[in-house]
Amino acid sequence: MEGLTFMFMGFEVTPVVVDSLNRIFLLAFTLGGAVVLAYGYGMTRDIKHTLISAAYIFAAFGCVLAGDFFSLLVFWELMMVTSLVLIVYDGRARSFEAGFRYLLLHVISGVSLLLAVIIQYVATGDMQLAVPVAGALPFFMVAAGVKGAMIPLHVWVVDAYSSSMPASAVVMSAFTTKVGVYSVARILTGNMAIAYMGGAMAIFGVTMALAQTNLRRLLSFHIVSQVGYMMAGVALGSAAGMDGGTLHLFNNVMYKTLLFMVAGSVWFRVKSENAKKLGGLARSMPITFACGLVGALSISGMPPFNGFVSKSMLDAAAGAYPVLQVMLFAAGIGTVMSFTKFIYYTFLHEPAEDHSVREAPASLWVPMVFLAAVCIGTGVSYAGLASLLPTSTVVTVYEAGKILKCILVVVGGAGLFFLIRSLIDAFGRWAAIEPERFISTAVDGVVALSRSIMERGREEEVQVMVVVFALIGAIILFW
Amino acid sequence: MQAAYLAVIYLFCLGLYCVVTEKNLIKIAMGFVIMEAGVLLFLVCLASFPDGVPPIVLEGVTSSSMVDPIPHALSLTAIVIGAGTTGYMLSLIIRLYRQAGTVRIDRMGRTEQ
Amino acid sequence: MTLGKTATLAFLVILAVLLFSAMGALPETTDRMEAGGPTWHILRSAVPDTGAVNLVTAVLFDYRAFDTLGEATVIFTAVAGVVLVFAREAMVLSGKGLSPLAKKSMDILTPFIALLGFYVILFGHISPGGGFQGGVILASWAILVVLIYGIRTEEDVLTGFVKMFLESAGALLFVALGAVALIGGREFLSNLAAGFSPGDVGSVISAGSIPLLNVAIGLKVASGLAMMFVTMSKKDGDS
Amino acid sequence: MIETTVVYILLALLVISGTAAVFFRRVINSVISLSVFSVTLAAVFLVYRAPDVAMAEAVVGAGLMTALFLVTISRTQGGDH
Amino acid sequence: MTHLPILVIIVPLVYAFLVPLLDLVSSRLRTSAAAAVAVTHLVFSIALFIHVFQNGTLEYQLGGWDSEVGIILYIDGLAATFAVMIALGTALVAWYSLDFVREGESKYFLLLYIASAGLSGAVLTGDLFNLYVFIEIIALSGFALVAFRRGFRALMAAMRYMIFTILSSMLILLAIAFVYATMGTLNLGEIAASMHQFDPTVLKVSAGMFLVGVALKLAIVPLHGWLPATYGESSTPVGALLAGVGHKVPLYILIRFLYFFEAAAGEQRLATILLGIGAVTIAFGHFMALGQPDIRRVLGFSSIAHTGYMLVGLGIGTPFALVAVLFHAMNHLIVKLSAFFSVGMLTRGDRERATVLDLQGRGAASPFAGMAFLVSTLALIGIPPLGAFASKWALIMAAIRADHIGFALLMIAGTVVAAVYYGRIGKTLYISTDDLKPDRSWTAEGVLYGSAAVVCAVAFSFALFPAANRILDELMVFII
Repeated sequence: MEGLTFMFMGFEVTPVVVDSLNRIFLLAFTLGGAVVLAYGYGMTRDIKHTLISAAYIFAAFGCVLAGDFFSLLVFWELMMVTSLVLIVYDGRARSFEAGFRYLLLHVISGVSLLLAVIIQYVATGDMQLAVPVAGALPFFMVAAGVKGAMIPLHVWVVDAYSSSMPASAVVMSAFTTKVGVYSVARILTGNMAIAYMGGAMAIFGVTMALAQTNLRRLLSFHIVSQVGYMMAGVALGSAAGMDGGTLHLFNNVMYKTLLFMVAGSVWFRVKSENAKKLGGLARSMPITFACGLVGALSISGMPPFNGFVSKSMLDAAAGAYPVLQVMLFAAGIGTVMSFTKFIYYTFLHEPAEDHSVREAPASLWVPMVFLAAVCIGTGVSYAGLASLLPTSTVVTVYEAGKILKCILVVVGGAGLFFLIRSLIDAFGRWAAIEPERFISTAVDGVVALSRSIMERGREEEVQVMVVVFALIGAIILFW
Repeated sequence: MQAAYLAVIYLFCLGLYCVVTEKNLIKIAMGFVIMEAGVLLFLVCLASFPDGVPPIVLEGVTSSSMVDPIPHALSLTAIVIGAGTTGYMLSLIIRLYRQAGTVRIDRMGRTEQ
Repeated sequence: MTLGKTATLAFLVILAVLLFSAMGALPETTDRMEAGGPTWHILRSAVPDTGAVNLVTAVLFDYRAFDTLGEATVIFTAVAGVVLVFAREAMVLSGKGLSPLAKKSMDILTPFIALLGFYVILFGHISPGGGFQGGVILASWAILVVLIYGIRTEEDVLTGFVKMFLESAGALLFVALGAVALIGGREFLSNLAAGFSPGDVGSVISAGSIPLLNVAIGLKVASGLAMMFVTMSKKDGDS
Repeated sequence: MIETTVVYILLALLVISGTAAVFFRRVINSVISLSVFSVTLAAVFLVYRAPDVAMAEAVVGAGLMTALFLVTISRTQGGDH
Repeated sequence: MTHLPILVIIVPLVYAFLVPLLDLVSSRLRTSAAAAVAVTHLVFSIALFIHVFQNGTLEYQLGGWDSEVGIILYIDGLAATFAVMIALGTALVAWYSLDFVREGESKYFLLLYIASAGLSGAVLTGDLFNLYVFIEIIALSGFALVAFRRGFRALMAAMRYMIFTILSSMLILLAIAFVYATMGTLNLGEIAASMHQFDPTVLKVSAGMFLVGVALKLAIVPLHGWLPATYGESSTPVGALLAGVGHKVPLYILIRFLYFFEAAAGEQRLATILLGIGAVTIAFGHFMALGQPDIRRVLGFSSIAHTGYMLVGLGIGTPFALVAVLFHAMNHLIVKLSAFFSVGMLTRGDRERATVLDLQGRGAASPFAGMAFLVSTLALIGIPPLGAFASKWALIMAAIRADHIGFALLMIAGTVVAAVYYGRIGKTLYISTDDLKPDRSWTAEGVLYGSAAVVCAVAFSFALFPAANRILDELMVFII
């Protein structure tokens, strides 16, 4: 790959490369980045927060632009640090707990990427982004798995995005996991294991999302599910899959950011994220409601919104693998159901307590409306966008069959939701566990163990006696 | 192999034993002194040989009959260093006694908690 | 006999055996000395090299004078450490001391001790002894004064300030003598090569800078050790 | 061969006094036998043709060290507890 | 002929001798002189480094006596590198100490500079017994500095430190006696040249004693008993000096005497030994660091772990691994200094013990110190582009090149554990507590900002300075 190149630490580094694969990512990140920065500033009115967000987005760009493993690694870590700062920005104990777990998982990701890169470098002798050697493959998968929220490493997504302040969640929701997808598309493509993992993530995500009442937890689980779609696509490695996955990523950045913004705006006015406590906001916050509706329909793959296009492409790409196809289809239904829940509880059904709130301020709804417009626009005419895709194959998705199928899915899903609502609530009460707590518990256990050992070994006598033993030991060792 | 080497080994091990097993800091200091004495004896012994003469040039003394002066110099330096170290250690012991009321390191450990 | 002691004993026996076998394998002293190396050279040409008759002093203050500087530094550090450890305490000096008889005998003893100390220092290069031994003898004078007269008298005779000054002065004198060579473009601590006169071998004024270095070390060691002892033996209020 | 006998006697004395210094119950006794130890060591050095070392060991071990140990003991109420 | 080598040792020494006299004049003069001397020391060391780098290995014959009879200072690339590291470290510590020293504590600088002279001497000398003398100088000044704070716990720590260190000195002295009894010379070069003379028994015994003596000073598990208390209880600059600078001299001795141990154990066996104890040291250090309540103790245990990294590097034994070890030693020096300094700033000097809970919310209260601490911890974890990342990268690459994938994994795991305990500390530092107001009570912060800033800058520069590796490579050419 050609690009800006210079020598660093003994080998040549290519921090900037633009090619057919990452241009669509760049477009998505540019649009999404601009919008979330505006929204985040509008929400916090805190330039420092905006600057850190900018640094974080810069790091995300770096990861996507990186032309070799070393710069990928550097930006990977930089993104970890900046996003960590974003998570703990508000300094609440809850954010710090989440941030600590985030740090733990992402340090694992970072170091395994480090190890993988070094193995790759020692094996191949250069830093070019290439198919990993056998020794490096598992570490690459761990690294990409944490960033890409593969099960069971997805814990941090829900944890961090629901615990941190809404502005940070909005900023981060668009990038970290997408970088994971990018690394898969760039390095691990053509790996069926990851493809099926993607399908599993899609189903698992929506299932868990159905159970959530906290809006941001619901959306976070949907990140897992959506990333599953993309993983499935890009991991297939076929031209159609690559295109579908990347296009879905672009669309997802649009509508998922939009939905997070909706949740953020609701929180901004109502100061509550609990779906059960909200309700009836459609009247008081019409614009937010409209944007939420657009987002929900897009993510549900309702024509003519953009989600429909990419989902249809993915559906076509998965055609060769019926199991995967079924997985994605089922996930689609789940998506519809959970977003019916989202929209219904937030905006439509009778409020538990009445919220006499005004519409979100312009600084918040302008970005939302913009994104909503993008969702519709790229849905109606996607040809221009499709020409930017890696293999830029323009498939026609507006066929009667596909349209009908998707509409059926949406309507059916919505109906199904209202049919089995009580069942879902029961499931929600059952599935309200927070797995991330286990991480903290485990860490505390290890720390306690270490501390107890420290309390033991205090006696000088033992320590000095060790010297004599070591003396003999050393001489024996030499013998 | 000179007879004194046995004494060297004994003294070194004796001092080490004292340092390891004693709880009384003053005794530990003594253990160090004894260990060092062992090493000094070793140095002086490996300098000397039967019917050698002290390394001082007088008339009628051939250079080949004099014992090795270098280990003497080394042991002199070692003595000085040992004196300084032991003196400092003893002063530290006095200070510790002032605060803990004991010179036994195990009891001090308890005071520390 | 606790388990720890038994285990230590057992391991020490092993260590003793190992040391024994090692010492048994050492070469004969005479062989080592004949094999060349520093000893061989020193035994033959120390007197023309350094002008010192006492080869130990020659080694200590000329061939390996740098070690001696380090040794002086160690004493300096130890004294500083002791003073630091005992700093900031309410000092109540005990003035009593021993019986008049002891004091009388001490008065008689004093000049002899001083004489012995200075003799050992000054004749270090032509007879056994040297700056260090003489310094300790001088320090023992201070110790005796403390024991017999009590600290207050000792402090009157030789205040801590004087001792501290003498110590620093001795150390600096040593370094200065070493640095003289630098001016002549010779290496640090050079003796005859740096133009110190060898004098006539065997007399007091000979062996170039060695007697001076002896004096420096003597000053430093005497004042330093005296300071250490006095500081340690000061009684304080609470105990 | 009178000399070797002297050496053996001195070494024996050295070992005994050292052992005593370690195993005496009361620290004061240990200090006394330690000074004996130093004097003996100086004598041994003398026998081994090391007058300088012997002199240093005598003034330091028997003189200075003993004095410092005694001071320490007097400052720690016997140094036994 | 240049006098730089001896000047590097003598300049701080003379200052130390002068301190009592300077104090009579004025404490201000003493302090300013301290700064001047620190700078001079650093300049001389760098000049020496450049001289060696250009003209190759340098021998300085003290007293004009050649290596045959006298003591020589032997400065090759390794020694020059370590000399610069030591001068830099002590200069930063001295800078930090300028305001830390209060009235009537004139002895502090005396001891600090004696320590610095001893450290420089220990790496520059080419004579075995002279090395022992310098080790003793370092040890004694170390005891006095640890006891400097004069609290009971500090005195206890000093005593513990003392017992272990004197033991190691005794062992080293006996080993030296053995070497002289065999060789009849004390010159390192000649000893290295005529290793074959050694009777195997003598060699094994003396090498074993020497190794244990060095391992005690290097706090290799299980001989680490003195380290946590010493780092935890001594005052901040002293802890920084011991952890950052003092820690490097035994490492240097270990590297310098590798041939000695190789001759004793055989190359293969020695590699196994080093790798084994290195692995144990890494695991133990990181694991124990988890449970420490006191930040300085955490840093102490992390030093133990990093010693393990370096041991593994030495065990791998390829030239590249040796480069990596040197590089890691440099970064460790800088990073440890910055970590200790920032902890000192967070605890406002020495007024209180640095338990993690004492520091709750302190990071927000004194932002600069918090940032400095975070930067140094990130460096210790090994986040690019901080210096320690580069050296960790090099170490892991050395391990993988030598097919020691297991050790690479161990280092990686250690990194994760480090992230855990530093993460916990950072969490406590920044968790918002309402009662804590921004706090400027401690006057010295200006100086500390400066020193910590320098440290951070250097920490960065090590990674960002592309020539670092090249220089080290060229160094290795005449180190080996």
